[in-house]
Amino acid sequence: MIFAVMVALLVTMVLALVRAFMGPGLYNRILAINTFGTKTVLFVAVAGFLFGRPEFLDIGILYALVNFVATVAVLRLTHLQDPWSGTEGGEAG
Amino acid sequence: MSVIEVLSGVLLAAGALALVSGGVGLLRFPDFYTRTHAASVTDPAGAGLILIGLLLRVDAWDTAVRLLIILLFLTLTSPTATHILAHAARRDGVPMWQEGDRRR
Amino acid sequence: MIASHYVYWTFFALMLIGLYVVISHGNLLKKLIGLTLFQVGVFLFYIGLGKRDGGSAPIISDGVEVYSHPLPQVLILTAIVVGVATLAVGLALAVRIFEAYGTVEEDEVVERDRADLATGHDGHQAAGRDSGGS
Amino acid sequence: MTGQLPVLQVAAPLLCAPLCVLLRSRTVAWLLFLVASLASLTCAALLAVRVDRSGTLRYAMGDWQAPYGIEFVVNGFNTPVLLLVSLSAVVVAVYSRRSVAGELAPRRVPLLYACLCLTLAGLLGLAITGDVFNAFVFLEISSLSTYTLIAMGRRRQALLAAFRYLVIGSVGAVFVLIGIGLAYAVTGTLNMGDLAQRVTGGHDNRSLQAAVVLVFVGLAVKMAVFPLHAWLPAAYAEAPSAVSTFIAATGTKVAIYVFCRFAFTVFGATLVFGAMPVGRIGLLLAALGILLGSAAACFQDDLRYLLAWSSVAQVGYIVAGVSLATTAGVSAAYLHMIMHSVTKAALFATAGLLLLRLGTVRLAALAGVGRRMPWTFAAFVVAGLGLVGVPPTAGFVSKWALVTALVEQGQWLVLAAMLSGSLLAVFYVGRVVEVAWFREPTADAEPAAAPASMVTAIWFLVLLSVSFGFDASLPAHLADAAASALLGNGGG
Amino acid sequence: MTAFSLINIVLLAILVATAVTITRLRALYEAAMLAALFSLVTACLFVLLDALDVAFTEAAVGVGISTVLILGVLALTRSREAVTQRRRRLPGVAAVLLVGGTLGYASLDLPAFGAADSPVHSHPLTEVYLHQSQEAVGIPNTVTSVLASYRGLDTLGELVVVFTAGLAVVSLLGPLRRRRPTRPERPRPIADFDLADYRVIRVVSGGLLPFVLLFALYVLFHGEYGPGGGFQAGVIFASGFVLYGLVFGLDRAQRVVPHAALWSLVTLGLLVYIGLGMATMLLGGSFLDYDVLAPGNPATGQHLGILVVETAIGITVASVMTTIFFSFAGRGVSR
Repeated sequence: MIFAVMVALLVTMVLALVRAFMGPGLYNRILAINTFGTKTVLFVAVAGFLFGRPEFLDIGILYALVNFVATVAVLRLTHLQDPWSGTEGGEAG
Repeated sequence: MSVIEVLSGVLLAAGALALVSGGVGLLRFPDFYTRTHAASVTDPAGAGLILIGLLLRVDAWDTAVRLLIILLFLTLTSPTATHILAHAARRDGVPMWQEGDRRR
Repeated sequence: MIASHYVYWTFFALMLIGLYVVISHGNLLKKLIGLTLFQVGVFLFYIGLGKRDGGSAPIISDGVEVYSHPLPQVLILTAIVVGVATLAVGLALAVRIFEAYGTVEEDEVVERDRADLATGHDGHQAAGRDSGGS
Repeated sequence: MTGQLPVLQVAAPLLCAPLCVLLRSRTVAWLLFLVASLASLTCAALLAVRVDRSGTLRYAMGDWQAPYGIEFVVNGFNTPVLLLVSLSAVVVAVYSRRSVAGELAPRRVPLLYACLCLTLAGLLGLAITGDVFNAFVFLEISSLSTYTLIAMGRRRQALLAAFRYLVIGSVGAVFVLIGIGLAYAVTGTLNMGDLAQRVTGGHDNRSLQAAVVLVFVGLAVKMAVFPLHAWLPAAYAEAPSAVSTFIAATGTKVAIYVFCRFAFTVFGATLVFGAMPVGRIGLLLAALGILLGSAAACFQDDLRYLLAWSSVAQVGYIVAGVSLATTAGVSAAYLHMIMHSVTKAALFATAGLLLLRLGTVRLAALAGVGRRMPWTFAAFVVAGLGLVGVPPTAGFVSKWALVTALVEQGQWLVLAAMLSGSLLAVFYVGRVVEVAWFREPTADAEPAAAPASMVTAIWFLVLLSVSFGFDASLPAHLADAAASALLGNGGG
Repeated sequence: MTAFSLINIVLLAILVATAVTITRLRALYEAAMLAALFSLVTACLFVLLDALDVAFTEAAVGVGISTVLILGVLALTRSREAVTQRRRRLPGVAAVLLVGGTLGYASLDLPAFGAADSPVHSHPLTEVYLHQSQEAVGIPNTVTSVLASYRGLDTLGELVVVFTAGLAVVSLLGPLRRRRPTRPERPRPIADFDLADYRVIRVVSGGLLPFVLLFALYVLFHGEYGPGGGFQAGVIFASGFVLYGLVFGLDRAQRVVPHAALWSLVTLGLLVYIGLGMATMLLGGSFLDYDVLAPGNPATGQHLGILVVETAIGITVASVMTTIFFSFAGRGVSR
């Protein structure tokens, strides 16, 4: 059962990855990457159970944290309009 | 097979389903806002189901606590992130899909 | 051969992708991103060396018999730190280069220096920019 | 406490670096750097004496015996390097007091001294360690602080020079890391002595051969061997004067030592120079480097770039000696390493003094300088003669040793390259002398006064170089001991 | 095919695909974000390869710190890459072919992946680090005991590298300067979009922050029993401050931790580490020999030494990372 969950996770990761590659634009990518981050948190949790050592879930907590920090940072730091091209940071990228 | 195990299996299966459907939604929905919807609904739901499913299989209390913390963390941060994301996208003028538009 | 070495080959491929970016791309920030990829490939290679089939994290616990090797992990912990330190210094330099030249493309920077040389300008940094020190 | 000398050698400058930052006073920071370098010099001298008397010294960090822990090894092969690095640091400490004050904003001065301490600690650690991964860590400490020091140069070109050096240097370091990883994969150990034992007999192991290639390519970047020298000229020429004096005297030299250490005592000469053509490739690259570096030096119109390109050529001389893999060759290489280090430090220091007094060192602006500041320029001429290799100077002694070693092996082509390199050196040094002594002064503004401390440091180096020219017994003894330690028992 | 190799192959494929996409993207914001994703996947792979401590660090550093720094620099500079010129490609291709050839050649004699009889696993080091360390050092996480005790000098070197980076960034970018009252307020880079205006994120981040700091402390002191340790704790601590700075603005973050105090902390950690080495020397041992800290009871001494070392690392890393972040962010404000 746990292995099936792992497969589902990997499939979802790949789907999110395709969205992250395709874009279009910044926001679709941020969304995909944020989703991907949640999946990695679950990945760590599920992998712990799958390989029989579930006691090291601290990593999952950390992933959840840095994922949030990274999303906040992306939003805070990319909202700046590019002084040269004027199109960056919007849908045009 | 005990009741707990069955319950855990059901929760895990439901969670896995939620995840995959969220992933498909993320890929197939036509514009940014609908994709946000797909992600924001299935992310915490799938994560919650899976984590609770795992929780039922744990016998050590400290592992259980960690699972709960992860769950708490995700339920707090995931919607927040989606919220500010959508907010920022709207301010930035990311276009919204209308019936008949090409997918973007 | 394939079954036992595909992991290493993938790590090598990652290194090469990073190396290509470092050498061929002219954008200073892209170069740094490439350097990171290059380093990550090496990190994975080391960790791969320490992995044992059916092994488990080298945190000793009752009932676990087979452990992966802790030494490569220790080395890579150090190397990751070195990597991020290099990245931080490189980024700081890129910011200063941007402030001094108005671009982070290597070719444009070189171009501007050449123009300076033609006009006899010495390239002294304006006093206001020189804002280091603690 | 004498048993602790090997670690004090590195710990002293390491301890002074944070103190420089913490105390924030320019004078205190300078004093700390001076104290750190004097302490290192004392340690190095005591270690050299002890090694000379009783052979190899080993120091196990944390009392974990090698190969389980990290060990420091002091032997004939690294005492010359330790002495060279710490002596250069002392001279630079004397030189830097006024030099730095003239070039940097006051608030950055303590940071510069902290970085100098770190560079010193990194180079000493690199020279003394007996563990391959620890060598990588020290390599990165010295490199990272060097990048920072170069970026402190007063022109904006310094930034790009530092950035390029950072990228190339990091790629080189990662190569070294991959090589170490491959060697680790086939031996399972990181201790140099243990590694040496485990690689014997494994000469046709392809992973090991690749490890040799990658480690040496990575080190070649740090040594600035042709064709991986591209970072060097701008890095040396754009750094603050005190910094370029220090790194010109030590940076590439320590990398060359590490190369020797890996080649002779880790991988072993039979693998590196027997089974693999490293020696032949080294000679070829050395010859090309000598010719190209010298030729490029002839076309520079900035004194510091000229000197930096000449450094590329001089690295070729040393590499040629090492690539012979004979006792005579390695000994000559060590000797040239010492002599060139002293000579080039004197030259860069003089260029720094000229820069301070004139505000520029473009050749055109140096017209008539020899007549206006005879003492400063006399130092340049004497050191320049050493660079060319004119008989009563240090450069002659070491070049003669190199020539003998080459003739012994019948390497006539490399010999030809070396002689033409020296002829080109006559030309580029002569060009500077011609401009400075035989042209009419153009600027009429009076040059700034020469600070006594800087002049002292320069003349100390110049006189040291001349005295080595008359009596080279001390450096020759050190070099011979190094060569026999490297080629003799393995020692690592 | 085992579960392990299936997961392994999928993750490797994701990594390669991401790396290729990063090289092709000319929009650097996007490239930086994909680099963060790359880092996350790498960290997952580290988990799979049993390197939990490394996964911890890679996630904290690669996603938490590197991404924030790269994005910060992108916000200051230009975000789009020029087209790579054709003449630049050749050296890259040549280098890739040469290095790739060497690596491929090397792989022919590499021991099989995961083999139990490879030189790495059969060397006596394995026995010493995995089993004898249980008596000599006495902590379950062997990575921590090797890191802090057997190879304590490497770790000191690593801390020095971090310190050097802090020094370099401050010397290049300077600390955040106080705004001069005479100068009119310049527009800040995020002029009309202050995340602090968003109540939700403010509340969530504010509520999260104490937990983040608590978590950092837990990671610091739990490093002997599970993944974690001084470096990881330091980075988590720093990312807490980064989050605070991002959400509530730099000025408030600077008021919480003034620059002078940060610098003192930076040097404090390093001095404690070197001082500990000196102390063990004065007590008659060699450098970083923790046995002498508790005469007659080496395991206690080792515990004590490792705890001091980890704390020192945590202090320096946290303060250096925070300083670096403030330096980059401050550049944006003062420009």
